[in-house]
Amino acid sequence: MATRTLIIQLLYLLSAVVFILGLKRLSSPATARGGNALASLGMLLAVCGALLEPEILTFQWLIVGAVVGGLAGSLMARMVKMTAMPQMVGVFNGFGGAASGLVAAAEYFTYLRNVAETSVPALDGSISIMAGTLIGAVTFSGSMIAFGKLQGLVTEKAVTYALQKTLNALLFTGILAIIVYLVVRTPDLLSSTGGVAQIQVLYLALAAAALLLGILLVIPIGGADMPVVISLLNSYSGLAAAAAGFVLSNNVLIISGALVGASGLILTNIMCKAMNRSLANVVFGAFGQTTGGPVAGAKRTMADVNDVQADDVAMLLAYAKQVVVVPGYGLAVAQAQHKLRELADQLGKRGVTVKYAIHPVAGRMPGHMNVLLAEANVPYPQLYEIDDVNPDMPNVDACLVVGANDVVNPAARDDPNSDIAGMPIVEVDRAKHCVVMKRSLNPGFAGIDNELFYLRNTMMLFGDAADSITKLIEEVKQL
Amino acid sequence: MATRTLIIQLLYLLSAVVFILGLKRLSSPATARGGNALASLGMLLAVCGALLEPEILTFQWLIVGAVVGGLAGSLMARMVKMTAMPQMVGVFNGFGGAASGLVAAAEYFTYLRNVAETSVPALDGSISIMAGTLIGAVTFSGSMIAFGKLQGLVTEKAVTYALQKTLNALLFTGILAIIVYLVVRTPDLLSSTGGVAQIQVLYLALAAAALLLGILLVIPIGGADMPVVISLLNSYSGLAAAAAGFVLSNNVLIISGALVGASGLILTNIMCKAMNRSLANVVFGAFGQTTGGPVAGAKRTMADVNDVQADDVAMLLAYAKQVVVVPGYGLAVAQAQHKLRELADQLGKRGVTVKYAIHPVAGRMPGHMNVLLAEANVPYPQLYEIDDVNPDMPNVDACLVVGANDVVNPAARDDPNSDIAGMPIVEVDRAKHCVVMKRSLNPGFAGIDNELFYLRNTMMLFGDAADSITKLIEEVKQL
Amino acid sequence: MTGTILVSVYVFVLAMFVGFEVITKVPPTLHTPLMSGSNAISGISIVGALVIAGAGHGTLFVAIGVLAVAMATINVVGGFLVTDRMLQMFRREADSTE
Amino acid sequence: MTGTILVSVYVFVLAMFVGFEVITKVPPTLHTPLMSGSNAISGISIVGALVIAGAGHGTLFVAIGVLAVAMATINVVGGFLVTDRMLQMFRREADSTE
Ligand SMILES: NC(=O)c1ccc[n+]([C@@H]2O[C@H](COP(=O)([O-])OP(=O)(O)OC[C@H]3O[C@@H](n4cnc5c(N)ncnc54)[C@H](OP(=O)(O)O)[C@@H]3O)[C@@H](O)[C@H]2O)c1
Ligand SMILES: NC(=O)c1ccc[n+]([C@@H]2O[C@H](COP(=O)([O-])OP(=O)(O)OC[C@H]3O[C@@H](n4cnc5c(N)ncnc54)[C@H](OP(=O)(O)O)[C@@H]3O)[C@@H](O)[C@H]2O)c1
Repeated sequence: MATRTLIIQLLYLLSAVVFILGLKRLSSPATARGGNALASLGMLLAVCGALLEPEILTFQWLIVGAVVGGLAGSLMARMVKMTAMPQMVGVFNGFGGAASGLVAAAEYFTYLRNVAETSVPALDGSISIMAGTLIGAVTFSGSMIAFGKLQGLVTEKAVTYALQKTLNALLFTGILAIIVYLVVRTPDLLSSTGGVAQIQVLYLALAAAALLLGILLVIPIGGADMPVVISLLNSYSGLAAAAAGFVLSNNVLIISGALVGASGLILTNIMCKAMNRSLANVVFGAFGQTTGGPVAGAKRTMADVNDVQADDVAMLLAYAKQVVVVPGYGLAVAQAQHKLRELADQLGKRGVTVKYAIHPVAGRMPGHMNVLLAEANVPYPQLYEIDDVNPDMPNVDACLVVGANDVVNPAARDDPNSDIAGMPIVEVDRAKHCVVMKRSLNPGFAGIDNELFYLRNTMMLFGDAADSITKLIEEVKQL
Repeated sequence: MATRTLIIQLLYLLSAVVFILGLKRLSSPATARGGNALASLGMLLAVCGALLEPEILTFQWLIVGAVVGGLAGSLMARMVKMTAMPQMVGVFNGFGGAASGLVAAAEYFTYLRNVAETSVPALDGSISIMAGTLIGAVTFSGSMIAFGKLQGLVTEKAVTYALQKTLNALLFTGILAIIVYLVVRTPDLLSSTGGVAQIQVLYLALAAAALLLGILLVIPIGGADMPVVISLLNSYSGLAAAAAGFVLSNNVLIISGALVGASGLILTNIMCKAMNRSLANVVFGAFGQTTGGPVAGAKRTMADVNDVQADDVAMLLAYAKQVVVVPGYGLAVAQAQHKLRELADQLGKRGVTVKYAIHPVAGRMPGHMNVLLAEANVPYPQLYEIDDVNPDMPNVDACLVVGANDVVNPAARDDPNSDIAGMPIVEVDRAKHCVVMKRSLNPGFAGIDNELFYLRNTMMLFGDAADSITKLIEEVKQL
Repeated sequence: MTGTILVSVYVFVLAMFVGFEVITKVPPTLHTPLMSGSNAISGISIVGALVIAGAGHGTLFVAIGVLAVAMATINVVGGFLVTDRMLQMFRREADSTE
Repeated sequence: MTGTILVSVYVFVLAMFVGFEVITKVPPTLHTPLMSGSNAISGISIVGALVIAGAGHGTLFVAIGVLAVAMATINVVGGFLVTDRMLQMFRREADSTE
């Protein structure tokens, strides 16, 4: 084997190893950044390997593509706000899937083109191509819809219509039919006149159908479930890459694809667990198609809530022994993490023990709150998981709910008919006092009303979290 | 590809997967047994795959081999006493290595034989063969010596002589020389007359040299380090299997070989850490070549020890609040684990809290004591690691050292010049009282004297652990 | 062909195991970075894309190739940068506690 | 040939990773069973041995093969049985605490 091929192969092997080592380092915050750097190094190695491939004759075009992509990518990465992280991942995701799909397509056309020289590919060869096309296309269109939903370009509601599942099922069967037909009949078709044309048409039909399927699969899923969908699509994009690897029988593609596939599946799983929903239920449940959702009792109004001002809250907090802060998506929207930390510091100075209770699905991505608070340099030891805080809630003097809603909704615990029934929550209602900061009584992502706001020991501090917290800091300083 | 080959390949793939799943289940005592069963299922699958291989023409011979081996293996497994576990593993190990080596050899001879038809193998092909031969042979002879040492057939002492390392180095270089020569020159030799004969001679020389190397490498290692050596050889036997896999380019061999290689390396590492020695020091340190070892101060005699009877000890234990039992190799020798548990139960009945302190290298294999006590149905929660018991030693009324010696030797902590300096110990000398049960003042495996026996708050209860404990039980019952 | 496919299956299965083992060790704190980081890795298809774009099999293929390269690059570059941006915070955090 | 070797290297490396990840999770309590269990697995070379013993390439090879099969089988059968014997105790233990 030519030394060149050997070098290429070794570069690929090395890059695969580096990817794994990089992911291993992601398991501790201290080493995580290095791990990410390592992973990108792995990517660099793989690219070098690819550039050495003898098939490459002209570089100008791929340079064009790389430059364009590089610029676009870095711009997007710099621009994106932390709150928009899920969409961003969604977009990148879709592009990755598309790329894999295109690779498969190109391979197929190359094969059809120089079918004269090449021998008919073995069954499984073309199977991998079809698989790559299918997964790639679904990942792309699905991710784009997910992006649209999170960005508000497409309705966040779960769009449902009659026979929806039936339609999807039919579409899917159609796709399978085309694949089988193509895989089995290709050899004969090639030898028949106009066969190639027919094949191309069929293949394009396949691609189109796959794109449509992606759209139809994601459209009926409610906005609240998007993060799950995105992480599922993430694992798909990995599988798409792996499929491309099968097509090119290129191990580095297979390995990294599998790694991504695995990580996506695990994360999806974790999210579903945290929401106490099955993946099937997330994907087919058309959860959150109703905006309001069943409200316990008659519709409540502002009149029923105990609406307080910053000074009252400041008083309560300043003289509390133990305060538990429950951050939610609202904190991210208000970008109030730094202020929040400042408030906590103030309270700390006054001898108040401040704990942060981090709900696994608070925010819009797993670990979303951790990222936010880390950004504000909140020391680790102050972050607690639900199970660590819930038990001695009754001894907590005040819970400070900052832009969280669903994750503190007692309905999840009490109302078996609730959309989020069974989802573990931070039981702030069991604390001595509970202060909820949000701008209105509007529901959260799950789109259901929250009993908590109307409880006797709950105080509502309305307004943007950032403003409210600023006020609180002032007030506390006064005392 | 023939469906038959496909089936074989799938069987192999499946078996590899099953091996991994089996090992995963070994990570919890509850699932461990199932894991072992699963692993053996994996082996069965692999064997089925092998039996389907088209090369196999006659079954009678391999049946003979399998039956003989099966009987021998099951007999050995049933006979072996728990104390002899290390040597047993050593023997099995050696056989495994030998088998891999023989496979490589057979492949080489087959190749030489029908060299007429076959093309000259690529460089790396023969490299894998040589590697397989080398590792296999070293594993075999090394394991046998290790077995001999632990069984007392070969002196347990570290046999050292002038220029030892030089000799080994020379031998190793010689082996490498032969390998290189064979790999590079084979093609030409084959075309020259009598070349084949020459090759065979060289190859046999290689094998012989490798066997010798294995012996010379293990001979200079003291008995106390044998378990480490065995686990190292264990990982070698894995690598040997992997090498054979490279030769046959058979993935299941490669995978399972790699798994074993990894596990062996990890265990070796753990043991070395627990003894606070580097692997290099274990392999080349010729540790324990002296029987006595440096004795702190003048040689002490029976006169200096506080030699007590069972009744005194029974009294002490029965009225203690907290007792920490420190089992050691002696417990295994005396097979007193069941009696020990009975004693603990008796004390428990009297309201004494009994904890077992398990030193990582107590006994002769990692986890040796855990196995023993598990055999006696000692409940898990009663087993503690060193770091859990050492801190509040001063509050412990009585430490009961049952056949342990090195792992409770204060020299490891106090005497920087001691052979075992720096090895973590159970600090029984810091307890209010300490009872040591052994048959004499003889040193333990490390072969060094133990200050502990002469301390004021230490009582020596001489005699076989089983007998002493029986007495203790009687006495305690009396009270 | 089938031979290589079979081997590919081995590689895939093993890589899946590695993935599961490694990823399950990642704490919730790092799940978002993990998500975007692994997402960046899925841009590995750039390897295939580059070859196609460079092979110059004619306009159609170059077009497909360039498109693929561009998209994959966005995924890779964007993914790693975003992840780094997130982890930077953690990093600072880690230092400040060290 | 080199191609297959390269693939073998991939498989080997990945398997090594899997091994390290999986084994490091095994608690000290189970190290002895792990040692003898993995030892039994190393008897996998029985696969190669069987083929040689069955190929009937003449006495020499049959002899080598049979010897190899016998030794490998001892390793496998013995290893798994011993491990099971040890784990039986744990098992009983587990039950009694359940
Ligand atoms: N984390 C994940 O991985 C993940 C994945 C999938 C789904 N989800 C879903 O996302 C939701 C997360 O729950 P959550 O409690 O964190 O968030 P949430 O239930 O979506 O509630 C966020 C609340 O923040 C308030 N808010 C928005 N902007 C604000 C601002 N500038 N200042 C103050 N308040 C503001 C909103 O009320 P106002 O409009 O009245 O201000 C809203 O009710 C759950 O339903 C979860 O299932 C999360
Ligand atoms: N566990 C591992 O993985 C491992 C690996 C490598 C090395 N090692 C080494 O093995 C040693 C283990 O330390 P250890 O304290 O457990 O054992 P030890 O230091 O070898 O001492 C065992 C003691 O038990 C006594 N004994 C023997 N038979 C007895 C019987 N029937 N009744 C009562 N006592 C009996 C012996 O004294 P008498 O002869 O006076 O009775 C001996 O001093 C360490 O040196 C360690 O480094 C362990």
